[in-house]
Amino acid sequence: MNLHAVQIPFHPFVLPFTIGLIFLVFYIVGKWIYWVSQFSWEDKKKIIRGFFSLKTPQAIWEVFMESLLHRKVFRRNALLGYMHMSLAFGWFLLIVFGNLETRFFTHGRINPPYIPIFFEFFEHDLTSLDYGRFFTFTMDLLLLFVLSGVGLAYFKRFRSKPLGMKNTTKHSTIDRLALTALWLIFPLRLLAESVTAGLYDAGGFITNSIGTFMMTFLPIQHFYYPSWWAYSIALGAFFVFIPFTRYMHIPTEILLIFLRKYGIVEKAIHSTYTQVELSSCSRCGICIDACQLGSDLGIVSTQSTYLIKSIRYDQPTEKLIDSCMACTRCDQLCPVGIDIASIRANERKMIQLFQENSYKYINGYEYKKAKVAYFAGCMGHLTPSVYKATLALFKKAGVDYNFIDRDGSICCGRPLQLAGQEDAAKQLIEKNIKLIENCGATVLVTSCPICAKVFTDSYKLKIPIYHHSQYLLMLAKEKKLKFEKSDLQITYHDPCELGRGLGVYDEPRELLGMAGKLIESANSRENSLCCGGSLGITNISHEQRNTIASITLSELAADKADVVATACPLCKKTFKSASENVRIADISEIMLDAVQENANKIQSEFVQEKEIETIHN
Amino acid sequence: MKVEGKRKIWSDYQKDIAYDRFYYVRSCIRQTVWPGAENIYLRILREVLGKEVIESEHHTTCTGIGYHTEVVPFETLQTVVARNFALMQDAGFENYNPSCVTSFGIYTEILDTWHHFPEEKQKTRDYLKKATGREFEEPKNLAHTSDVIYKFRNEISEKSKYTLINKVTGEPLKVVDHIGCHYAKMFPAKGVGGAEYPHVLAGLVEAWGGEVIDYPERRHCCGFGFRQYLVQANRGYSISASKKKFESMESFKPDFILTNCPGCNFFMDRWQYALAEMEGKTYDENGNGIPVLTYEELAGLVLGFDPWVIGLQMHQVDVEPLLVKMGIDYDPNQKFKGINGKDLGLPESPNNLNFIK
Amino acid sequence: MVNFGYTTLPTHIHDMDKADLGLADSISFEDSSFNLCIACGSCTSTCTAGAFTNFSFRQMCHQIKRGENSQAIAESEKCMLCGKCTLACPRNVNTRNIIRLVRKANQTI
Amino acid sequence: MSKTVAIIGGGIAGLETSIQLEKLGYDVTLYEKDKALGGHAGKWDRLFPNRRHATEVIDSLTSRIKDKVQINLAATVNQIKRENGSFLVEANGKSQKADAIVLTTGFELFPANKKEEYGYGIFENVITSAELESMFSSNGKPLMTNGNNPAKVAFIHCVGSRDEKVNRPYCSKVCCVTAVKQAIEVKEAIPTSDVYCFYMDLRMFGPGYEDLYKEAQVKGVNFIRGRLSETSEMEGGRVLIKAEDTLSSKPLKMTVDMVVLMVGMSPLPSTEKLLKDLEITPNNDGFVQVKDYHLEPTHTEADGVFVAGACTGPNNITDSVNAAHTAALEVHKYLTSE
Repeated sequence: MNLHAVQIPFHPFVLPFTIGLIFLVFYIVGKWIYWVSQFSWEDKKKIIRGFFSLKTPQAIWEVFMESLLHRKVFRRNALLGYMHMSLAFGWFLLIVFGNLETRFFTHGRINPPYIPIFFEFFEHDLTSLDYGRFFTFTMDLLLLFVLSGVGLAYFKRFRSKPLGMKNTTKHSTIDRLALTALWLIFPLRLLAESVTAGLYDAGGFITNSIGTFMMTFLPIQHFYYPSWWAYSIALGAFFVFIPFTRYMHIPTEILLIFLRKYGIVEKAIHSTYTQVELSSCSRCGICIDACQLGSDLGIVSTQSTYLIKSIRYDQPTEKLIDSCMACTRCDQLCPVGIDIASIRANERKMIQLFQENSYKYINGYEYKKAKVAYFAGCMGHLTPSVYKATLALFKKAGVDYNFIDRDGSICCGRPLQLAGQEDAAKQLIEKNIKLIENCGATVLVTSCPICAKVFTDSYKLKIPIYHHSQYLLMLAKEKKLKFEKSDLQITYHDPCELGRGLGVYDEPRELLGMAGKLIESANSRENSLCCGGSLGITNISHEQRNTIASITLSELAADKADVVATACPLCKKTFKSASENVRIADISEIMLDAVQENANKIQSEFVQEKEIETIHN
Repeated sequence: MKVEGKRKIWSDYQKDIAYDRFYYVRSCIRQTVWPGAENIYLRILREVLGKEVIESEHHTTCTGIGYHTEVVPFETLQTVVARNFALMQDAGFENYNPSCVTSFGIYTEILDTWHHFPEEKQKTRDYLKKATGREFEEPKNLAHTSDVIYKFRNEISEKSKYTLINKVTGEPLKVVDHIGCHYAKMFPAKGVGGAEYPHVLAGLVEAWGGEVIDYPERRHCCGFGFRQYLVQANRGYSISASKKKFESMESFKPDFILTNCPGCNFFMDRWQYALAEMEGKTYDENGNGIPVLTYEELAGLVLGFDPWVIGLQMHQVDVEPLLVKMGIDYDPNQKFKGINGKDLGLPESPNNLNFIK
Repeated sequence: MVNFGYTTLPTHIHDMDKADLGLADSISFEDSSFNLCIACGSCTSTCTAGAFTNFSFRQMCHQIKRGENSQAIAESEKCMLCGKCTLACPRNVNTRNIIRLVRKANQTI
Repeated sequence: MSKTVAIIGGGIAGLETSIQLEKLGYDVTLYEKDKALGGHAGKWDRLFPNRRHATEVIDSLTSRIKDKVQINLAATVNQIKRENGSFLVEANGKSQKADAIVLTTGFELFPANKKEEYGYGIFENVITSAELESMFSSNGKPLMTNGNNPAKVAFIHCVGSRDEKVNRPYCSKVCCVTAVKQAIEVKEAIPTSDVYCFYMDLRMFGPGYEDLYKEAQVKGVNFIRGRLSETSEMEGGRVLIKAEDTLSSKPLKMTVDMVVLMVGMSPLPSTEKLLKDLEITPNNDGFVQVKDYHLEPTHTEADGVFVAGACTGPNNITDSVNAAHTAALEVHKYLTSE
């Protein structure tokens, strides 16, 4: 072949690839234009403003780090990260180098896309050219890199554990077909190039040696055209499959990264952004392992990836929507950064079960007047030891407080929100705002993270809102409370609503550090496990909740802590119901035991329990 | 249904019923509402069975309704009853035979009181003596008129002209019985067959070829209940009680209701009319209502007496459909003619209950 | 219809032959903990809504079991789904789920 | 040489078994972890249904024990080993041989603080039925922490019984009648007091129990059908309690001076260890599994190990005494058949 010829070479076998590529490019460009056009005016302005700012290069960097290198997956498991990286980044490099190589050998000519892809077909022997050995070596090395990833992917199908995954996603037929096409691409490329290299004694260190070796016992001249055809067909087929399969995530994720950088977020109902997110899910299955319903209860068909898939293609079932504890662990771990929690919450809003005026009966009720308002909440009334200890500490610190819902409160609305009952929740929120505003407080403290979450996110109160762990820490820092540190070994359990929900991780730890020695469990902070008592789910039984609680507790207490500290009445009740042997105490109870000058000692339940045990032994 | 179980109970509750020489005492309600029934009872005893039966024009009410509505004191009641006993003694009879179930209950109650509290009897003797100068003795035998019919049910059967068999289908007629509360509920031993499974009417139906239907609300009160009925505002309670019975028997499609208490007969009959007018509902399929018969009327029909002589035209629920089923020959034109053939005039026609002119 | 100055009384009886137990059956199929109630009343006494109204979860369940569905559904609306009752129940009845099932029944009616 | 039987636990069942085995001519070693014999009954003031003093029963039992019974007080049995067809019982570091074992370890009272919302250990005047008994023993009447007579007392049935939230799904059987007995006693000790029983079902299964219930009604004890859901402390240490009055279908709240929690019977944790040694699995409720509930109620799965009393599940004194007789006889049959 004359590389300097003006006429561009052609062979019919390139057609499947070329057609597939043209289809894909048109589809993606069309889809992107459609999506962007569908955004609200507000969001469009954000996109335009963001485009001409530093956010664009930042987004490009993120695309490189996440879409190509898969940094987040690496963090989860090195082998899994390598698998993703070798496939994505390796393929990317193959394309880049292929193009460079072609441009180099055609002296800068602009070639149709099939030329760099099938360059070895059109130019059999590069080794004789200048730098030919360098290019063939590099291309073979890159191919090996990709193939190692493909090999790992094969392996993962059979044994996923070494790659850090207990469960893998169950895929649909079309996904399996696309996967097969993808898995065939690189082995077929290897075959085609090796056959060519064997026949012409060309190619790099791998293709040449495989080709030469095959020649010794195979009539490889008959494989020549079929292998290139097969390679082209595999590529073309894969491209055509992309829009209809999970592999749509490859192009969409790039768009998603840009949109996210420009500040676009999930709305109160599904939006175009949701569409982009749905298509960005690669169904990698990391959310499946993150989910305790799967790991603890063996429910492995309702995780976020399945919900996303179901929303993308059809109507999700009630079971699919409802089966989630709303702990948001998967949210934290999603390598694509999809706002799964909001998508599920919006999905739950589709059925409003309560009427406009469901709670009109709440009328003329008042909370007590207070400067520092303490709010126990519904659950808090079932754990008197928590509010008693908290209030005892307030008293010691000289806080001018009042227990505003001592005679009972109305629900904060969060449980309804978690069940998707937004309209009903709004009614309660409005009523509660008035009740709280009427008590004239300057600070609102609650010991229930569920209440704290909704107070912070939805109440728009003009006064600061604290969880009692935060407020007690402030009192300690102001030297109003002094604690005596003992050698009590404490593990702290992050309640979902307080930790991932409100980002309060440090204050409870700092506070507990004043009372004893803090031991971190294997899953803490963002990765902390749910206690199982979640109000986000209704369709599991008490026994199932107990199972989750026992597993979470056993992990928490695995380091032989003396006590498991929690900061949520619901967590406390759930743990206590699940286990009789592990000591569970609210942070306030532990702090009360550690408080100095505790002359008028009000015994917390925690102390009681110890004493009772001594009597019984 | 375990019939042997019922027979066992029936055999436990067999009462002594006089054979002859009855001193008949009228019922306030029956003589007012169903005068033909009283008449036919006396005729059956005298003409068909050849019994000696007399009555006194001097006897009075037992004052049972007044007593049960707490208008008449117990002492007065006892004295009035004692006077009626004295009249029987004057006539030289010993077998007291009241036609009213309320009265039967009153007499039974008083005799039982005197048995347990002889001082009450003595007191009553004094009162009666003081008031009327009369002396009295307790009757030797106290039997309700339905008891008497029960006793002679087989004789009646032998002399009968008709049976309780549907002439068209050949099937036995389905009969629901209703026993007056005061017949045996207060003193089960004084009723034939006791209070739970009374046999006094069931025995007649069986003997004359019919089939007794054991419907769930069989023991339920007809709704008379004295105080509930007498005050208009309370009548809702009364009619609701009857309604409950009708609803309970409806699905069995009974051919007629058989009663032994004049009050019950009245309410079972009239409330069907009232319910039809108030709610548009009848408890048979054709809008006729379910005919309600007393035991004397039924005995009269079986023996071949003319329905209009028995006084069946006094019923609110027309009995003609039943007469057809039994194959009784009757003259529709005679329905509203008096004994002497004089036209009595047509009653007002109800809106919802079928009325056969 | 004629007015005689009195009326028949409404029946005050659970007629289980005529009762519509469809809702009860469907709830116990979806969540069998519905059947475990021992009528202790813990749920009602701890109920946040119960402090303001006559709402009684126990009674609501009982009404459904007797086929008084419309009353039960109307009652269920008062629930705030706060979940206190779930913690109080000695028989582990999945109370919040049952409320949701009852509310869903309301949607389909 | 006469044979030796080790009896673990010196409560009603342990004492009665000792007496019977001694009469049958055996040497008996009785282990009691407390400093006194009598078990829970020994700490009780008076017994249902006839309200005789518990000491009468305990004294009668202890007086019938003769010198062939070696009594070890404050002796916690740590281990039981099998050795050549007999047993080695180790208590307080000392091992003794036994040819047969009778487990009469009894129960523990349900730790009421596990039912946190009832406020035991948190609120001053929330006490258990056992604490009320000791108040009767020492003062002859209940007293609030401030020394006053309670004017209003609420008895809460089924605390740690029939409650899956605390893993005690079973009925403890004796608390109903105990509550009724104590309610009468409170009424008698403080005639002006108002006494309320919060129950779910009243299970009056024994002779004289229903009479006791009726007596309580006659004496003006109030019965409310509903289970306590939560408590709060009010001024002066009074306690606000909430329940549903299920018979009128309304929530009910009431401020009382004293709440008495009728704690149920729970399996004793230290028994579990012994069961492991003897390779006996506990039953679903955590008590000792007997070999045949109907026909061999004092046998266990393990050869030579017998059982009597409340370690097999909630029992009253009569049950325990009956079981003790049976167990003694079964031990005798076992030891003579060898």
